[in-house]
Amino acid sequence: MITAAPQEREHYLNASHGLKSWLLTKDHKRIGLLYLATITLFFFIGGAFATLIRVELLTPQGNLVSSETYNKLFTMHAVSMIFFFLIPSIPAVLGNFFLPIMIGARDLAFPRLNLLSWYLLVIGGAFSLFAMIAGGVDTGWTFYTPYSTTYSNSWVIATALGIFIAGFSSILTGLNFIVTVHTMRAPGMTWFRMPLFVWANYATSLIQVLGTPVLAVTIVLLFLERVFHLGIFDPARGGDPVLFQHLFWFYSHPAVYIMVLPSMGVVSEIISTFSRKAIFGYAFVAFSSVAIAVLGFLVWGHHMFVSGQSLYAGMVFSFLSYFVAIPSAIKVFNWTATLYKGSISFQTPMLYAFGFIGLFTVGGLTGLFLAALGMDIHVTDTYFVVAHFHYIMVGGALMGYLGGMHFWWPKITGRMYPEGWAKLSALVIFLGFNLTFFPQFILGYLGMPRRYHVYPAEFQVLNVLSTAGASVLAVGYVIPMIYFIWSLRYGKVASANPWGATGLEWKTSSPPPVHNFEETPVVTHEAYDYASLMAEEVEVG
Amino acid sequence: MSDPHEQTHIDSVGSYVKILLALLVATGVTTAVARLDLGAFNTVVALSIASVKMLLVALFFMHIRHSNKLTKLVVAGGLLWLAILLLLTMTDFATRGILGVPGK
Amino acid sequence: MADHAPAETLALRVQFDTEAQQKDASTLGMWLFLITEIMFFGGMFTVYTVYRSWYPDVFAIASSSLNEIIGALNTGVLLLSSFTMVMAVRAGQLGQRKAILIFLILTLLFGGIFLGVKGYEWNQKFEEHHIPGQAAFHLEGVAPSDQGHAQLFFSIYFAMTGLHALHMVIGVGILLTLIVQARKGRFSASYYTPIDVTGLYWHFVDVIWIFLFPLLYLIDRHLVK
Amino acid sequence: MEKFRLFPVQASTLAPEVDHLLYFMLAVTVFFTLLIFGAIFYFAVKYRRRSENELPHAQHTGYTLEILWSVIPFGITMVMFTWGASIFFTASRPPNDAIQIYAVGKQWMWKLEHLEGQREINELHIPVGIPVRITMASEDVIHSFFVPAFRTKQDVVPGRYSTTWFTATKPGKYHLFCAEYCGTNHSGMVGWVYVMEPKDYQDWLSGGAAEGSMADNGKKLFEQLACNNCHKEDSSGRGPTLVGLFGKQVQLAGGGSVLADEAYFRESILQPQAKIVYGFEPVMPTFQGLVTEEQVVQLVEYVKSLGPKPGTGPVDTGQKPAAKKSSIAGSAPANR
Repeated sequence: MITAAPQEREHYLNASHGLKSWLLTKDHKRIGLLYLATITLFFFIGGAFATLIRVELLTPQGNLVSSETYNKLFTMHAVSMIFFFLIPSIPAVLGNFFLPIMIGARDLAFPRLNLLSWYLLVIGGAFSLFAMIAGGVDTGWTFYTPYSTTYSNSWVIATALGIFIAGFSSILTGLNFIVTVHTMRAPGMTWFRMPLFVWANYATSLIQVLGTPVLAVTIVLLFLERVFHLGIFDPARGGDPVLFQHLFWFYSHPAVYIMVLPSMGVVSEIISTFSRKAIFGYAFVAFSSVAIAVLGFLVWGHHMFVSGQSLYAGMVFSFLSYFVAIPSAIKVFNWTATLYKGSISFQTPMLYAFGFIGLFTVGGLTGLFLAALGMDIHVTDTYFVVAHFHYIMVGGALMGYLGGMHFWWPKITGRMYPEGWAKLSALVIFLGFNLTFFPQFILGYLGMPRRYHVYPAEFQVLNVLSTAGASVLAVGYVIPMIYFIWSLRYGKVASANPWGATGLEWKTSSPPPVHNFEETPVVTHEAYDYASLMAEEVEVG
Repeated sequence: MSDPHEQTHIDSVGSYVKILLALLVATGVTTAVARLDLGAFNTVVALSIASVKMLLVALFFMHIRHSNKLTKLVVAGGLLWLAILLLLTMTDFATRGILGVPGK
Repeated sequence: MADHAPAETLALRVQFDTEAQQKDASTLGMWLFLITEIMFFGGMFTVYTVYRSWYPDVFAIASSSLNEIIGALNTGVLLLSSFTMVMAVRAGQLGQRKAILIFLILTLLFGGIFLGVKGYEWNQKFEEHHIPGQAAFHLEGVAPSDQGHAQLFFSIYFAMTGLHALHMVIGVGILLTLIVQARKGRFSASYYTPIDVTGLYWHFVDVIWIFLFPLLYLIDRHLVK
Repeated sequence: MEKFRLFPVQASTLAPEVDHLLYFMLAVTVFFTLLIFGAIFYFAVKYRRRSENELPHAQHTGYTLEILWSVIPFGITMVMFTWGASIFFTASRPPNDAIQIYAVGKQWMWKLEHLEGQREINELHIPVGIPVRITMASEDVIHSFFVPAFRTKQDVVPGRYSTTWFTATKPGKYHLFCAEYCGTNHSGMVGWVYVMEPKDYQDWLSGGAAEGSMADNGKKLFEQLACNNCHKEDSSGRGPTLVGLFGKQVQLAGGGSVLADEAYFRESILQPQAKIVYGFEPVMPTFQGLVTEEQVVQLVEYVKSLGPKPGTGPVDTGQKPAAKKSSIAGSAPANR
């Protein structure tokens, strides 16, 4: 554009101004930022609940809050973190922002639908927040019947409705991504030239589209039973509470992969960029994402080994569960192999990627314990499970999210974050995380049940360790919050490609223009082709 | 990507009327057959007729027979996932109590 | 928005390069949405399968308390509405604006009749005290201790037909908007995607009913004289 | 406070088995964690970027490596599956000579009852070295019977019986937890399992103030509720005789048969029409809401005490009582 003023280039952030230009935007990048604001809010709400939980567990007597309050705390911690932070986190923020750019599109296929999904998340969040403020909900995020339908006196319906609505947000995001990937790729962007982040988000979207509706109908049935006494899971009428668990876990097990698959995509981008080398076995890593998405639907019964499902079903689900280990192992080994003979630099995103691989390895391997029937009898519903899924969801998903935020922050805002502080906080988070959750593996094997407000005194030492770790972790999360905001104004101005990365998002300016590219890019190279990238740079200067 | 020229297959009114008649007849047949005692085959017949009706609606009214491979794949995938939900849930319910111990 | 963006039309939104690309995207989007609907109803089909396999005798008696003739006729009405819907799509393909309007209105009409009949049937259930969760619930021919199982049948009946009807109501709402747009002459042979994808939705809701009818009204009713 | 420990006490025959599997899985976990951490660390240092313009050679030859690191982990996981499944199988099948104890979970306590009639709340006394089988019911929501020292856990689902069993190997006092979240005082639904020498256990049994054995109490209930009006000792009653019924296959009206176990007895008391014995009318009223789960287990125990006495009763000895009429509308086969 010749008309662009020389001092300030027009980009998506300054193209229009005012609240309305944000609340009615159809630009996927701005919607991504709206999501960022929303989920950050819920992250800190969920974090506040976590803090109270950990402080309460410092002493075994349960003398800070009442049992009723404690039960609400862990329920609302999970609801905020799972449905309003982790599930939307990477897809709705980073995916929204970068998926169209990475395939060379001007926007998602359905920009209005995209805005609608953000509004749905906000409305769903408002319902859940209302429930929290009005008095909270105490069913556990699993909403097991008949407790949730008949016995709980808390705000079950408002919370469930919030999750139901947020579920549609998730479905629409997934649908939008799938259609976009199928129909909007730039010329030359073949399936096997797509960045692995796009593959991972595509696989995630499949889960969102295929799984979330089952959660939705489960919530509807819960609603009908609680409000209209339809009694579909009511044992007094010959109904089966275990059937509720089947329907619930049909979604909620794959939901774990909604959280962690996009993180794996982020890690693939980071590992490749900072070792300046194509991901080892690109096709394997791409297909392993889809394989995880598919196999993830066949294993839900491993949450129910002692629930009263049949022994035969237990065997089937245990057997199938081990198949998920294969694509997960492939990813971890292939990332590691990518480092071999690479050119490795240690910027913050890479530190998060290393953290992810390490913690996901521990989380994944302890998952094998839980999939083993005889072992699961002992450790299910104990702190072993709590530790395991935090290693996957916080150690894995959240590490990937933070890594991605650092990786793409220059592109999103046009500013660099302060590298020194960022490295420090990455280290603090890694150490704090392990100190918080590693003791919980031991607690769990010793037999401390989860969701216990009052616990036997012999478990106190490990709980104190865990709480100490949590306070370190909390500091680790606050530091990035501060320096990210600081960098918006004072950060160094970022170049178009500060990391020397290959994706299309680095070929456009930072921050990108409204329609992402000045002209539609034509893709001529495979993904992660550093040789031709460097050749181009030499040509340019 | 599909080519815009091969996109619109316009079926004749006659073909739609035929499909409608077939659907109405099938509805009548399935209602009548429900009165006969065919043992376990009542369920089989009822569901088979329903499946045929579904196919007619999907292939003709929803134009799947003119659709691209991707659409067909999407539909097949949806049905496959429904089957996963039903079959794996039934592995539990069909095998309750196989050990002869209450609750196993 | 950016001033250099090309002028946007309904048939070609700014994010697309060609009209064909946009049509592909809309169609694929609708099909994916229908997949989510399959899974949504799938949850209820699962519930139905489990309980029917547990309590076949009670379910047979409960099934037979529904009037299958009304059910069959109503199925016919719905099939007719699918036919008029596909005719509206055909009129769209040919760009016959008047025919589009007429067939959309007919579809709306048949949809309305279906819902009316459904409402009548539900009302019958209320009069017969076949409402689960009510103290007065009683199903003739079922032992007192098995009334709970009969309640399960009617819970499933109301949940499934209720959610199906809700989808119909949403469909009726969409049809109304389409009719308003059709009156304004918004559609033509080059732009009728909204009619096309609404058609997909409408037929899908029809397909769900095609299964609900035998599952709820027909199976095993011969066992009960 | 007890001394700090990393592993829980082993106090049942199952505990060492689960722990051995744990050691194996720990070894695998430690090996792979070190392998990955080690490789990352080694590569990261060795191949650190030395100049801004260096360009590593990307190469990927064949799929040997991927196949290798798919197949080997899969092999290891199959060992885990088989091992875990075999323990699970043992843990699911109580031995026939096990002592029977009943448990009822309700918000928020465990009520336990021994055959001899001793009742306990949040305490369970059992003998060492003898298998104990616990049949469990819930009065309200889902609970879970969890004894970490025994490595056993079983959810107790309302509306049906659940079973767990163990053989304690070491006298002592062990935690009993409710492991499935059950409401406000979930963490207060805890108790102790006292494992005693068999002799001490016998003393304890005879020491308490039991008001008759479970079967005796069940018999009283049986008479109070007038069950004996129809279920007589011979086959003259309106209902089938219950003598010698336990453990038999019962022929059902409408075809098929069912094993007469605790779950069947419970169902027949609460939902008598669910399974009609071949040759009888569906005339029994339901006792749902009239009896608590605790009373049901007493009735069940009474019926069980009527013992298997082969050759009597309407059970599968081939002789059927004189046909009275088929029961469910037209679906039972004609009998003559």
